[in-house]
Amino acid sequence: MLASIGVAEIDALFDEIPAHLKSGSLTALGAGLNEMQVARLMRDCAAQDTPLLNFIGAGAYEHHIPAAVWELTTRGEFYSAYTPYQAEASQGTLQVLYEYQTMMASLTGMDVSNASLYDGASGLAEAMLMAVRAHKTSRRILVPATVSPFYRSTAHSIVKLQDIELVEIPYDRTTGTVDMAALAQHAGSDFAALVIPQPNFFGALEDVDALTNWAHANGGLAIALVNPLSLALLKSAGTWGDCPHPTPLPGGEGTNEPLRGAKTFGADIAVGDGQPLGAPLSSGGPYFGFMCCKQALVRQMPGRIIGRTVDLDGKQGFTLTLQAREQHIRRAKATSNICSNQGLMVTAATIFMSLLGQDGLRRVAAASHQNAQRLAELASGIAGVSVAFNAPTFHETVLQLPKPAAEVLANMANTGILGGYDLSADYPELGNALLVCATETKTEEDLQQFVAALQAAIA
Amino acid sequence: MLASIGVAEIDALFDEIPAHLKSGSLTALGAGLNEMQVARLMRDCAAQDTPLLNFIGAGAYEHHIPAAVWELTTRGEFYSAYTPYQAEASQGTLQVLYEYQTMMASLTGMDVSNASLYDGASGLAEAMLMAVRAHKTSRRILVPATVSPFYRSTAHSIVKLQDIELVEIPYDRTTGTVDMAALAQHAGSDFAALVIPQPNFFGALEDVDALTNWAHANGGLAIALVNPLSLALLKSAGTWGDCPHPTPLPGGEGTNEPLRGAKTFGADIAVGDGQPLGAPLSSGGPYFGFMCCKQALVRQMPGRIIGRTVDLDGKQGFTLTLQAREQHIRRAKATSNICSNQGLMVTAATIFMSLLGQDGLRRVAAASHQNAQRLAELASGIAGVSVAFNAPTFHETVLQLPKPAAEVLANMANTGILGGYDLSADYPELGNALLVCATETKTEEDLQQFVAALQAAIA
Amino acid sequence: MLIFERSHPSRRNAAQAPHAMADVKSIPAALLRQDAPLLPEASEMDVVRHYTNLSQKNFSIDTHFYPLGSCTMKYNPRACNTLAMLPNFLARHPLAPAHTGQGVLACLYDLQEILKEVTGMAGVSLMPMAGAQGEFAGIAMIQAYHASRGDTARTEIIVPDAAHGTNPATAVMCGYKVREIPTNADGDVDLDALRAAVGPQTAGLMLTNPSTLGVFETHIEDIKHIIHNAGGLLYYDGANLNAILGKVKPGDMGFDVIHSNLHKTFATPHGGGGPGAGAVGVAARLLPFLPLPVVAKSPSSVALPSPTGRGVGGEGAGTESTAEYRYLTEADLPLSIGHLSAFTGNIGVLLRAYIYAKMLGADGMHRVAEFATLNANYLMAELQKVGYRIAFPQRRASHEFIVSCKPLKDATGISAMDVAKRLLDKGYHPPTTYFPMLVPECLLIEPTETESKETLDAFVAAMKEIWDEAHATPDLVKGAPYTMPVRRLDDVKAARELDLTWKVAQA
Amino acid sequence: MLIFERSHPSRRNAAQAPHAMADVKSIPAALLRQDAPLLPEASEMDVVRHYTNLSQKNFSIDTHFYPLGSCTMKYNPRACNTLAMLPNFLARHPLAPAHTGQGVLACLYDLQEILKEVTGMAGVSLMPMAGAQGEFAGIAMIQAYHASRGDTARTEIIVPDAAHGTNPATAVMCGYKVREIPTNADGDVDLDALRAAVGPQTAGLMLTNPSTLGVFETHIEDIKHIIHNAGGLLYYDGANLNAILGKVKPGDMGFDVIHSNLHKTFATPHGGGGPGAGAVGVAARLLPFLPLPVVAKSPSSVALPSPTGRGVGGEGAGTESTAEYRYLTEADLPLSIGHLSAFTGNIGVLLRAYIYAKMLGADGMHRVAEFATLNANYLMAELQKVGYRIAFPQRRASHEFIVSCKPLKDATGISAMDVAKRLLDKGYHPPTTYFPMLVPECLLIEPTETESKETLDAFVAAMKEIWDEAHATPDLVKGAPYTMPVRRLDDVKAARELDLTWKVAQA
Ligand SMILES: Cc1ncc(COP(=O)(O)O)c(C=O)c1O
Ligand SMILES: Cc1ncc(COP(=O)(O)O)c(C=O)c1O
Repeated sequence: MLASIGVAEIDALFDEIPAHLKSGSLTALGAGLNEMQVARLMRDCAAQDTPLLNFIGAGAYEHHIPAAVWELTTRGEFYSAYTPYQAEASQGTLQVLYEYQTMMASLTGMDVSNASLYDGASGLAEAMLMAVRAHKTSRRILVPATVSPFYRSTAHSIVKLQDIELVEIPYDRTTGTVDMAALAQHAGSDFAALVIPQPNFFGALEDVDALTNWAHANGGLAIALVNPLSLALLKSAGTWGDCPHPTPLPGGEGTNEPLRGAKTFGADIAVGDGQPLGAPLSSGGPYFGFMCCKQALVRQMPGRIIGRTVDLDGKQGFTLTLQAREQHIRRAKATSNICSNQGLMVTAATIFMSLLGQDGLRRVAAASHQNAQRLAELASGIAGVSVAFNAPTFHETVLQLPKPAAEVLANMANTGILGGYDLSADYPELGNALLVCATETKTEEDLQQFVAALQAAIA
Repeated sequence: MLASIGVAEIDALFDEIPAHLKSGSLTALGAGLNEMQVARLMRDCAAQDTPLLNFIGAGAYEHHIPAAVWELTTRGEFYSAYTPYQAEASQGTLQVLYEYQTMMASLTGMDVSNASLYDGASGLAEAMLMAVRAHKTSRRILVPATVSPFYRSTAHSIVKLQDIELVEIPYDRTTGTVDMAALAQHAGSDFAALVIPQPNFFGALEDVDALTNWAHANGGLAIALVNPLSLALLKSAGTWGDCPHPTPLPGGEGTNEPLRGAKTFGADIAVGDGQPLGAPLSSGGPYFGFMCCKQALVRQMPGRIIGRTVDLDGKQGFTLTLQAREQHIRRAKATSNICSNQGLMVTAATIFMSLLGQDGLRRVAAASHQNAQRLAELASGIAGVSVAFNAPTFHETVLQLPKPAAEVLANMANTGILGGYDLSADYPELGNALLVCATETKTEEDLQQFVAALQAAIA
Repeated sequence: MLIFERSHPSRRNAAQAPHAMADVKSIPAALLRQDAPLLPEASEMDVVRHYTNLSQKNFSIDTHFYPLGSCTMKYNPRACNTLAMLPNFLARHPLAPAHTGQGVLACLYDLQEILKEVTGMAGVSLMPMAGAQGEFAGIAMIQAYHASRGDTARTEIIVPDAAHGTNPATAVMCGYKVREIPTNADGDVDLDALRAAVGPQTAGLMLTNPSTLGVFETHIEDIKHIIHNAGGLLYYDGANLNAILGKVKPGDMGFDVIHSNLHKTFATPHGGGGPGAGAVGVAARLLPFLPLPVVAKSPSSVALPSPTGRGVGGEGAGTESTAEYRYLTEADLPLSIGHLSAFTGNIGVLLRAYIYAKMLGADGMHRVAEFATLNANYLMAELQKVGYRIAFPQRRASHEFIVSCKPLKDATGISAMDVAKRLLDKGYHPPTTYFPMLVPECLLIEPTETESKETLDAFVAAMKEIWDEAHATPDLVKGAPYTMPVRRLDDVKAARELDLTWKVAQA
Repeated sequence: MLIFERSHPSRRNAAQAPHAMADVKSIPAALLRQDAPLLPEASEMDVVRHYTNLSQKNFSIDTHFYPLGSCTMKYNPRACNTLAMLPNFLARHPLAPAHTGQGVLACLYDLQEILKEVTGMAGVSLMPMAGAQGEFAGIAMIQAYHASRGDTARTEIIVPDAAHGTNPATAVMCGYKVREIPTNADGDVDLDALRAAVGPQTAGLMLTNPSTLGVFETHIEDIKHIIHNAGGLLYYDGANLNAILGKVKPGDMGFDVIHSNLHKTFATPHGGGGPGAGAVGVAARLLPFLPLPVVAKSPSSVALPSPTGRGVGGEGAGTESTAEYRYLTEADLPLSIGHLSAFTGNIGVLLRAYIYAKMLGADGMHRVAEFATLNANYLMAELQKVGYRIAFPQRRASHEFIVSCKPLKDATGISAMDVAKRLLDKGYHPPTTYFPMLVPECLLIEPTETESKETLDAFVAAMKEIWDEAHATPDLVKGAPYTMPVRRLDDVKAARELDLTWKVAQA
């Protein structure tokens, strides 16, 4: 090979690098391990991390993932393919994504979906940027304190550099949902969008109809921040509220066409984290962000979008479309800088949703809800423990404890239980408050074990 | 569907079953579990079986299995296909098997290979039956006591019903290999074959040349019982000995043709367990038996065989061949009743051997050998412990202990170590003897841990 | 292209072996190999690509409808594979003491209990590694039973002509002579012939019910009486229980011994040829002869002698067992026919079957029988409407049924094999062809319970197309397949000019 | 056929959900969904078959040579996937206390150290979830750095015209204006233009080196001086480090901040679009601004305040941490640009990269660079011999190089796209087409280090065939592909008549 190139040795191929810049050996790195050695290393690491019985939710949810999901997803043909730039050689991936878009649009009740963003929190930031682009006159976003603090801080990191202001809306201490009176004070003010979490960070269910109507009545967009699994049970974002949007939506074409199921109500953008749809907890990722919106906003949407079309012979096929929104075409004027997304997680989610189907997803959501209800009921039977808020919840709830949650959690951890998420740092005003979650994975015995451990921990 | 059949209800389809024979419910069975429930059940079961640091061999060997082996083997297209009866729809499986046959024939130094038998022990039984068929005049098989007792008892269970006699040949107490003098006493007696284990059950290396020559000189076939991984390093069965077979081999055609590399020396049949080639230990199975033989014996071979041929267009293709040997064609006159074999394990083995290659397999064998040598050296440094035999060994060796092995093992198990296999029940004459094995998976630290535990256990 | 042709001399896959070559000096040179074995020298990527691409050349359940009669190609839930391959299950050595394997032993014990209930037998051993070995175990137990009673004159096993080839082959492996008896026009055993065949030489009868003709043997009780009255035992080839799960138990029909192919009825996949598991169940009088080992639970109804420390299954003496589950050994069952494998059979397959059985539960078992039967009868009815000749139209189909292409062949020249090959082009794996041999030009069709009506209807449509092609353009059908990796293969050449291994010189 | 078309109303996959429907009465009806979402109603088998068959419609590294420039489609050892998916890694909740995750945290810490060494930077955060987010983190840090010094007049980021589209897009997302500078005939940055462009408004320069033109920027030190002298910082788009691993470190070239696509250089697979990981490394002056969380080891050189208990990474106060590894939070790095994800980025991807890096070791890193470079230069030489026009024949190729099909198009009418599509028929994934935009009719070719000479030669042969076809039978090439699941697709229709979701009515 060297002869064909016309050099005597491999080193010659690096002769354009200034000699004094060349590095020596990578001293901090050891010798390479063979697979057997690295397997042992990783197994030893994993063995240290035996999972405890988990009651933490707070944005990442433990659900049963059918075995077929990852057995299929890690097939080399999905796993080791690139972004489907060459459509003819990527019909597998492209069709999966088109199916995914269909499922997500339907779950959220929106017209269209993109093919994923990084995660829910960064997806929320993208939704804010999109809302600002669409709204045109305001750079303020109203963000309830019931939105996950992790999401708020991430969104802040991302949007602040474009001079977007996030205005916090307080919550009602009785219900654990948005304080409507406090929100009302922003009526008439200039804002691009209101973020509406459902369920919210406390697991409480917001009055999404009222919030959506309020946003629209006051000239802003409604950004729904939803748990996709909950949507098997809960009203879809596209059907929230009943107030027609005050002005024709910006964003170009489509607004006057009679769209299929064109909505004059409902959230304008729906985002969230797709993790509950087949992504293992994995210490935090990879998950994926999903984003759906109304047809009129599609050209404002960031991320990849797959369209169905026909080939030379008129045969159905799938391809990346509306690429002119993206950085590799539009560069500095793109809707976002996103390029790689979380494709494989979306493949997993598509297979997950296909395996569960409408009925299965609904049953999982309902069982999760019921378990959380039961947990709250059992826990509040303990003297000194009560449920913090009175709004209806979905699969997660806040408990008031007679002791600092951190202490209680440390105690419970010693008996093999992850008791929940300590709210004291994010919501100091709540005192000793613990966010607990129980999904369909928990048995009655598990719940009893939780309650016994909690009781012991506060004794 | 019922209407098309012309019945009113499913029950009607069972109306040919005498009513009084119909069962009621399956009371001993519980209700079905969903996947989540069964996953939890199985994870809980598996969690009970945390593996200890293993130094047992005795016929099942812990080797590193490259991740790609089972990721590929469990691809649905391999995993959920049937036996390749429809060749055109099974070229994947068939080519894998043809490649496997090539690799095994080459490893063993034989002309041909079948596509697997159940395991090594039942494979040995099949080899005995084959030898008896080929030899025609004798139903006696000479079986050294250095052959695994598990294999001897299994072979006995299987061949005894056809009135085949297994004659035990004792071993030399110094070398741990076949007692040649004792064997010599069978010279001139009528026997169909001599089984030659390499390495033998003690890990000791037999004088395979002498044994093969002896068998041939005395009119019997030589059945090589080999560890396939060891063959990367050790003389292949097809090259054992140098004495031409005394009479033209029976078995029909081919004996007079100038075969490619036709051998006038070497074992006639090579069998063994393929487990070291990519099968996990799995409490005992599934593994697979392999069988290779000389060309002249191919029509006596049991099990499936794949051949290469051409299609209508002259294109290369693969197909099951010599099916007239098999039960589904020849029925009562078949070479064996075997039908399903261990196909998937063979797929794994083929991928395993491809990934390691000639060099890799050799390195693994050599490292295993070296670790076992080192273990013996370290262990015999302990006062009261010695190596039982003086023959060279391959990756396994017998230690003499000052205490009953069972006691020592129980003690070692308490410190997380499986110290080896207690020989006292199978070879009571050896006293406190322990069979220990160390493969390439063991580090120096592991060996030291073994030695420390052994020292503590005999103290 | 073969993997050997992708090989490049002295290419190494360094990740898969120790980096340093260890010292083997302690092995005498005379015992060492001189030549290099013919193994590929390829990178991991080349190997992965090669076998990924090869896999795509297969039809399989995960990709195609596969109505292969007598093979029960039903869908295997993926969880069975994933959960059976949990790392701890894979890592355990077969000779590790029982207390380190209570999890896996509990599963095996429970599986024995499930199979006892489903088959109606008194005891089960899971050890046989496939159906044929299950048959061997069963017939060997019959032999041991007669022998234990000194009843040594029984030298014959009776086998109906419709039987699977493993039955007569097994009888011979167990030292018996085979006496074949005919089938009547309804697909049942010819009772007169059976009566004529039995005698003091009869060790037993091997029967498949529902038979390989796809019908339920209606005179099963007469058969039982004939055999038992002659002093013989009744063997049930339960390779396929799909059609009767929860409906009728072999034990209730009077069978003394049964094997069941867990890789069929219990959905462990066939893996391109295996591994399987052929668990055997026995009536009480055969309990002492079960193959080893059997899993026991303590306290147990079986009187357990103290562990022996011998080989497989023995808890090392000294670790006086407090384990709840353990293997029974020769010491427990001295009359056992013995071990059939070096260790403990195909444990991994058994785990898959267990997981599947747990997912089914009692209700699920009933559903399997009902849908397997419904699908078979529906497909039979629909194919009859297309024009295909059903072998036993007067009978219910069990899980499978037979189409005879004899009339089609007479009319058009298109054989069962032609139909089969043409189905490949339509994206379907063909049914079993030319088995059972007594129905000419037969296709044995088993849709299984996991297929939907939509798939069955699409298959019928494909069969209709072929029917039409057979009449309109028979040469098209005879030339099939056209769309597979290869066209029809020259089997005669394959057998005449044996090419069983690749040789370097050919490269 | 879409999965929705395989759906059958009210078919249920009972194994995948609770058997009983739970009570949801406590949720007010007004909050409940009335309509059923459009999700498939199919059996597990139908789903498995559907997606197995779909997967076979993809080209991928595991099946095909995939020389997609700038994408580094090299082989990902399967162990990386298998080991990263060990059950304990998958089961851990992101908010579980640090002491329950010492295994995974140790891996992440070690990966940070490895990347520091490889890039020559002072600190690393693994958090960005892809290259573009790594760029965002990098430019945000540059912004924070200037802001922390009160240097607020810097409003521009300079980007060469050859840059990847994410670079200008990122600069805009960080609130900057983009100033583009041209490339000279050798593929290097035009230094005069750069000198003219810098000024007090310059926040920094984003550079890819080796550039997307496949050449090493020889004047890197001049560039560094120009930017640093102007008070700007130097950003390194290290999406692809393959060509320089162990050869030259971005830190030594004077870069202040770098992102690296672990899903390219560190071989975590691309998964049909992601997920990736875009770790960022920084010089000492940017350490305080690293995105959160960063993994720390105690005792550590970084002064660690006591854990805060806040959100991600905090060990719950009360469990006073004795853990060796923990996440640094806002309390530790108050000037951080903050979190970029809800939790901790794409941990699973990071584990794959870590496993890969451990397998490579120091030697392996060198080998990557050498073989990636050797393969690219060899392929460049061979394609030039066929007749293809190399964009920068006077330069060494780095890990990739550019062919311009302009002369071919002028001679035959065959465009880069035609060549690409025709390659599909020959079994090769085409190179990147029409990027970088400044070379007309370009093919950006990156063979990667994991391909063998045999594969490169076969690819050259295919390119030669296409060359000949372009001259002899150009229409054949223009009509390609012919052998794929679809022929060329109508992209214009796709964008004009948006069809982004399937609707029931179409069924
Ligand atoms: C009726 C019948 N009996 C026995 C067998 C043999 O089973 P196995 O292939 O598992 O040995 C089969 C399977 O082919 C069968 O269908
Ligand atoms: C040079 C370069 N920079 C940046 C990126 C963006 O990386 P990512 O797709 O991970 O966001 C890419 C990948 O396409 C690239 O090749």
